Amino acid sequence: EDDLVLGYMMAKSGPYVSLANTNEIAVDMAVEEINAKGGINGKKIKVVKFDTAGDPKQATTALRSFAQDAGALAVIGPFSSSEVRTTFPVGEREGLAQMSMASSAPGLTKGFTYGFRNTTDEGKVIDAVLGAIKDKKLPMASGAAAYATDDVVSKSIGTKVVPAEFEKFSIPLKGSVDFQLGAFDLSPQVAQLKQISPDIVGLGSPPEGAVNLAKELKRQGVSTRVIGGTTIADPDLPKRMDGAGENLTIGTTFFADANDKTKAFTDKFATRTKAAGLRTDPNQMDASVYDIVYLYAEAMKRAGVTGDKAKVAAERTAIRDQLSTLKDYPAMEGSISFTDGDAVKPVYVIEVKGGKWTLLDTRLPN
Amino acid sequence: MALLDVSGISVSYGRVNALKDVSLQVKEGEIVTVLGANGAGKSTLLKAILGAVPLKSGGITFADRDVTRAQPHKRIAEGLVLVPEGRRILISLTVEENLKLGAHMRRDGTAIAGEMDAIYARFPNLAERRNMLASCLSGGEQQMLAIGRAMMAKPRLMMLDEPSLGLSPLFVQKLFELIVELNRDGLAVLLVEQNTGKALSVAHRATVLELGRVTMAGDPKTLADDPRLQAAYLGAGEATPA
Amino acid sequence: MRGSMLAQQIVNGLMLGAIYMLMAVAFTLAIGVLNFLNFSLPGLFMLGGMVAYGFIKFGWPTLFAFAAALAVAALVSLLVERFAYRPMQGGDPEVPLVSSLGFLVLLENLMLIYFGSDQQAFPALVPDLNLRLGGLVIGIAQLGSLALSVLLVLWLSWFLSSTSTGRCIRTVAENRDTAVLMGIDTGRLVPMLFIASALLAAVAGLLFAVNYQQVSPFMGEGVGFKGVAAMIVGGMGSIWGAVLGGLLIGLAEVLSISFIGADVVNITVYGLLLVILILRPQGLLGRPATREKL
Amino acid sequence: MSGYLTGVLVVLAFNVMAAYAVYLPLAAGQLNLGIAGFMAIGAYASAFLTNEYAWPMWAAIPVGAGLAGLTGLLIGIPVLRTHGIYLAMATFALGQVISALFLNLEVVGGAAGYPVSDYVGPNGVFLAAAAVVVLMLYLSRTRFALYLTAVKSDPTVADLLGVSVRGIQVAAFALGAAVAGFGGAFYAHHYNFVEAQHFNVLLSVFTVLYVLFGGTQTVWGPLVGAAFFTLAPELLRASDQWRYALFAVFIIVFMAIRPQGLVTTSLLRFARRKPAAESSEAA
Amino acid sequence: MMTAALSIQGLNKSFAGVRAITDLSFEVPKGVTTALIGPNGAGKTTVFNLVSGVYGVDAGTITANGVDITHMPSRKRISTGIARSFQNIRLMSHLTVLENMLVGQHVRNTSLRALLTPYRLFPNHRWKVEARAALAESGLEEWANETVGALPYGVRKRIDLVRATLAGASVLMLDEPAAGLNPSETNALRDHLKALMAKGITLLVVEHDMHFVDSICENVVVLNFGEKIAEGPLSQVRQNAKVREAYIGAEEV
Ligand SMILES: Nc1ncnc2c1ncn2[C@@H]1O[C@H](COP(=O)(O)OP(=O)(O)OP(=O)(O)O)[C@@H](O)[C@H]1O
Ligand SMILES: Nc1ncnc2c1ncn2[C@@H]1O[C@H](COP(=O)(O)OP(=O)(O)OP(=O)(O)O)[C@@H](O)[C@H]1O
Ligand SMILES: CC(C)C[C@H](N)C(=O)O
Ligand SMILES: [Mg+2]
Ligand SMILES: [Mg+2]
Repeated sequence: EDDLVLGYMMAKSGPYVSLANTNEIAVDMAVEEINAKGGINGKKIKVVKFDTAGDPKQATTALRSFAQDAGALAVIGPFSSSEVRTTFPVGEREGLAQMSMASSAPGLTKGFTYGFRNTTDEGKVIDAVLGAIKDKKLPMASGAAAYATDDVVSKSIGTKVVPAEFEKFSIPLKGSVDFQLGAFDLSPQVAQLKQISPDIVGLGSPPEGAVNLAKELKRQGVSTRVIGGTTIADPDLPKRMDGAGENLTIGTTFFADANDKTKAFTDKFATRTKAAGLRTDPNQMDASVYDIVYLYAEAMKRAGVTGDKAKVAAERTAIRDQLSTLKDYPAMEGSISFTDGDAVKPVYVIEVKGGKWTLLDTRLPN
Repeated sequence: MALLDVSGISVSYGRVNALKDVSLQVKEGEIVTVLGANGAGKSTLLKAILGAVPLKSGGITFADRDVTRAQPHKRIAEGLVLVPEGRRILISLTVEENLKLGAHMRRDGTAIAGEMDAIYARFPNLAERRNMLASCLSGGEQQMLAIGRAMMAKPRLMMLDEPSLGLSPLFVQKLFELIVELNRDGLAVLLVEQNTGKALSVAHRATVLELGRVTMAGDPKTLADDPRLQAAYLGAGEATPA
Repeated sequence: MRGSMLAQQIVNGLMLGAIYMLMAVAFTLAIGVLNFLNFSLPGLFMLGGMVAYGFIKFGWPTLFAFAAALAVAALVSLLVERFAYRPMQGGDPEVPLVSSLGFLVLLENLMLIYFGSDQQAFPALVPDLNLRLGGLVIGIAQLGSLALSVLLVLWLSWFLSSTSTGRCIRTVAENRDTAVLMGIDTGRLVPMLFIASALLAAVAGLLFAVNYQQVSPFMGEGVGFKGVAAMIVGGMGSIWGAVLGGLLIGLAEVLSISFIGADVVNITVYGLLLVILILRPQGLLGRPATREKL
Repeated sequence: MSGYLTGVLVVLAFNVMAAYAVYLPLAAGQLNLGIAGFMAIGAYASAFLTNEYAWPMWAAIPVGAGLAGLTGLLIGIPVLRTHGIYLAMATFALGQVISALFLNLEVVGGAAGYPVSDYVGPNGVFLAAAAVVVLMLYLSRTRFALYLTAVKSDPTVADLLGVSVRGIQVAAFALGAAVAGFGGAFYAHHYNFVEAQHFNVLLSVFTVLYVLFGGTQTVWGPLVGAAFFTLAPELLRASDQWRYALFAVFIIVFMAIRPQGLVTTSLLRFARRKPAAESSEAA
Repeated sequence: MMTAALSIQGLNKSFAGVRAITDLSFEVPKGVTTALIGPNGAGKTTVFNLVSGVYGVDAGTITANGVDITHMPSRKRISTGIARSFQNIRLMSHLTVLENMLVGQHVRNTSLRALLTPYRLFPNHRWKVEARAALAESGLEEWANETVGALPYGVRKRIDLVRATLAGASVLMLDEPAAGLNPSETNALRDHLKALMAKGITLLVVEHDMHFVDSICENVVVLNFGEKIAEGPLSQVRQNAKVREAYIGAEEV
């Protein structure tokens, strides 16, 4: 009789809508697939949804409501790093697991036993990108960093990850420029980059910054290879750069054309989103959130949860315990394991060629 | 036909009925004075004639035209002008700009400069301060400016709301001489005054307002002797709180 | 830093300043004349860019799309006048701010619903819109906006100080009730002003879209706030102050980015504003408030 | 109480504290558009003390509030020389500068934000908000509140009557800053995380928005405004992406009909006259 | 010798180069109701503004009740016992009439404790009782709880006066108190001022209504173009040719 309740924090309004508004379809897809195959331990999965608008305060409200009102066994989300920072402490106190689909700031899960992320640390992603460039023998004699200063993830990429990785690959870091998240005019930064003229620019920024930087580089006639992590893994990015940004190289945890599984997901996703009048190419968060449902399903199966309201606290903990030891689960994105709450999974290094994303290399963990 | 014909107008501010069924006429070339205690509704009457407060009922014609529903700027374009209570000069404009503002409806641009000089000649205080901000003027100087500004509009009917307020005795005399002179040149005047004696002495006709109602009207000479006029001032002619 | 780069940075700063300057003039019209801190202006700026983008995407010829964007902004501004400004007369001066901000939120959210929160690529009008002088790269659109802004400003300051309509506008600015008693048709004049400031903001938005080839529902906020800062730095109500302020803010921003880093932009730009306000509360070209006469 | 309701009420409590921080100077005619900066000071300072020096919360929170108030006092003295819109912009700039400083202050995490170890539960937050409301109710009954309005109404005459206009203004500003810091300190310890980006312009501006919406004529306005702004979007949850657009339309229409805000002196007087035709001056 | 209530010596003031007050000296002895008269723009209000500190003086000294207030901040001057009313009525329009009175009492009531006493909780707090009594004396009690915004001119004028008296000052400067009042109101005002005089309050009055001046003032100072042109009892000053020419005109006496 009891359903297995999962809470789901959506970011359907607020700053992340365009990245997050298709996530719900991916979640529904996964849940329907699992339920159609008989559910978990004979029980159906039921998802309770809450729109947080990307706001940390609303996210804690959501979590409280999942924990205290909905009797959720685990929680999908929250979306962004800021939300994670406020909901993970609440989840820890409530004894309720959460798994974020987009937050990629370094070290967010540290100190939390109920906090998980199905995302890859940007350090590992950039490492994979540079590895691929080296393997392909592309020019990498000198480098510079460019990053948004007022965003957690971007700034740590620009100030920590990129310098460390450049050093590891013995690329001299010849300078760095920064900009504000909302900056539209990157001409002063590009004027500086023009003087440095590096082979590689390590970029820490959301997609908007990447687009603006690419356009300004083109305007001022600077040619260099911009590299980045999952923060700019937007399937529409080449289109949005409108002719600029050739050679932009990034790492992502999802690439639609990677294998049959991903292609099948992409096709099914496209039919559903088309019907809803939304973007048809799944992005990395769509893929991640789809797999989160499967990861929870696996953990619930292994923990033998029943959805019995009387046992909810124990079952929540059991799910957490199963997740933290999960190894090599064959998910759609690839094989997923958890270390310290963060997912370890393949990174696809992709490059803009002729205004399209093309696969440069696939890097498996280790 | 009268130049201004106010027939049975009523005005209220929320629950306060400021004017009740007030009628009044001003003929071409006439000086009409409106007397009444504080709060009787005199200022309200003038504003209603100008169209700055909405009527609850009644009608107004000016220069043979029904202006009951016309906007203030339309009425002013027809030749109506008000020297408002408390002068209302524009303190962020210079003296000269205030005067020019008075003429903003007029199309006969060339005549304006000459008239401005005439006004400066009449009010030398203003001439000396023509490029100063009007905020610097003394109370009386501001009153002069307000009258000068109204003259710049070249009106057919000038309404003055307590123009002698704050003026020196000498200047009050000059003011009334000015009113008579302008009237002689054909200007009709509707004058609200606390200075009852002076007002009655220049007016052709007078109307007394009490608590928003016309209680007396007629020839100023007879009114001046009417014991009821005294009563209107010495009695409890005040509004009570709503 | 090499000289050529400094020159480039100064050019960059002036170009950025031109956008702020137009916004600052739009704000100055609203505040200096109507005493209304019109927070819908950043929204109208955004409309200028977004609506043009929408119509271009719809297949309209560019110029039609531009005209349509300006018309939409003007119409919306009339709504702002009707609902945010007119009913508030005589109340506390802060109140219209609320409703105008309401308009900003409304416009942003309507665009958000229609276009999504992403920044969209505004099509380039001509393949390469840049002058290249030696090592310097100068955007033609930016140069144009600088020139256009200066012309607009020249005309506006003449208009306000020397025409009868300008005087009437200043009368309304000082006291709307008195303006009515003076026979000024406020019902016509005030909406005209709203249209004028809306057009300035929307033109700024269009120029922004053309210059930076991007639009988004939130593009007005950053520029809008800097525009207000520029207006204040220059001196509120002073049109030349808005010009000076816009250019100063643009330069301060670009130079602090290139000499120190983007993380200090807000500190330098708003710090500059704060320091100026403390040292010279009326702004650089503003008139000091005189102690009122009793 | 359901978890959902708790979450919403906690947000309400923070909004109420912010609202009164804006209200105090506004009652004296000063628009403070930088309230978020003072909240940030309270939040970071108290978090720093509990995190790095292991201060107990009950000591760190008042110190955070005090520091915000002190900043308000020191900055208020020069900034309050400006008036009207200039003052609004000066406080706006101040808010921007403060939050930019924290964004770059690496000892408190810089852009990465600052996790806070100690936790204060919902009841603590409710208590804090209640304390602020009680303080405001008390103040509204004193001459201090009377002078706030007098200074707003006519500073020149208030000065000539012997009222220290600057003193009152600075006190209102600094007290408002302290209240903001107090709220901020609780914020840090309730959500266990502070980031400078949260204390942005929009927070300041929206707070002003709901204070004006509630009405500044009486001490109840900010409370009602904060409640409305917190609860209405929750009620509109069903309308999905339209919720903020609908909300904005509502604000515009409402303010057009009732520019004085929701709660006004005459409204209270009216309400009071009904039960007892008593003195109507207290409001 | 008794110190004067107000003493002005060698006062000078110009605005942007225009002289408004030139070498003005006069005294208001205690208990001697004095009028300051002169044509429009002569500088009467400016004298008030200089005494109350709205403007700083260019030269000269101002002494109130023996205290040199020339350079005292405007806020502090009222505590030397000198209060004023305003030519253009200045009431705090957001406050009720009673609250305006309470602000008027401030100078007698400046302690922190007074500031933070929740007087509103006590319907019969002594300051409120006093203010109500003062309003009642001028027949204003019915307006006590109205906001002053749209009250009739005559009422506002009286409120302004009562507020000035509540500061408990020994010298009151009144700027055109009878302007805009009708004859009956002017009579009431006269009675009110006489009552104040009986309490030992010294009045300095600017007024254009000569009958009114005649009925209460013992001494008259006449200004023209910022200079004193005559001083003495009104009956005497009236005969002065300069005064007649500049100010009174061929007035029917
Ligand atoms: N804007 C307003 N709102 C509410 N009541 C008003 C308003 N203006 C005037 N009143 C009221 O209307 C009545 C008439 O006022 P009005 O100003 O017309 O009187 P008046 O005869 O001009 O008086 P005074 O001699 O004092 O100038 C008064 O009771 C006044 O309080
Ligand atoms: N703040 C100021 N700036 C410039 N000039 C001023 C200022 N205040 C007063 N004046 C000038 O000083 C002169 C005296 O003004 P004041 O107001 O004292 O006159 P007054 O004697 O009170 O006249 P009235 O009887 O008309 O009120 C006037 O010419 C006025 O223009
Ligand atoms: C959607 C992204 C901007 C989210 C970001 N990666 C974060 O950690 O918050
Ligand atoms: Mg009147
Ligand atoms: Mg005077």
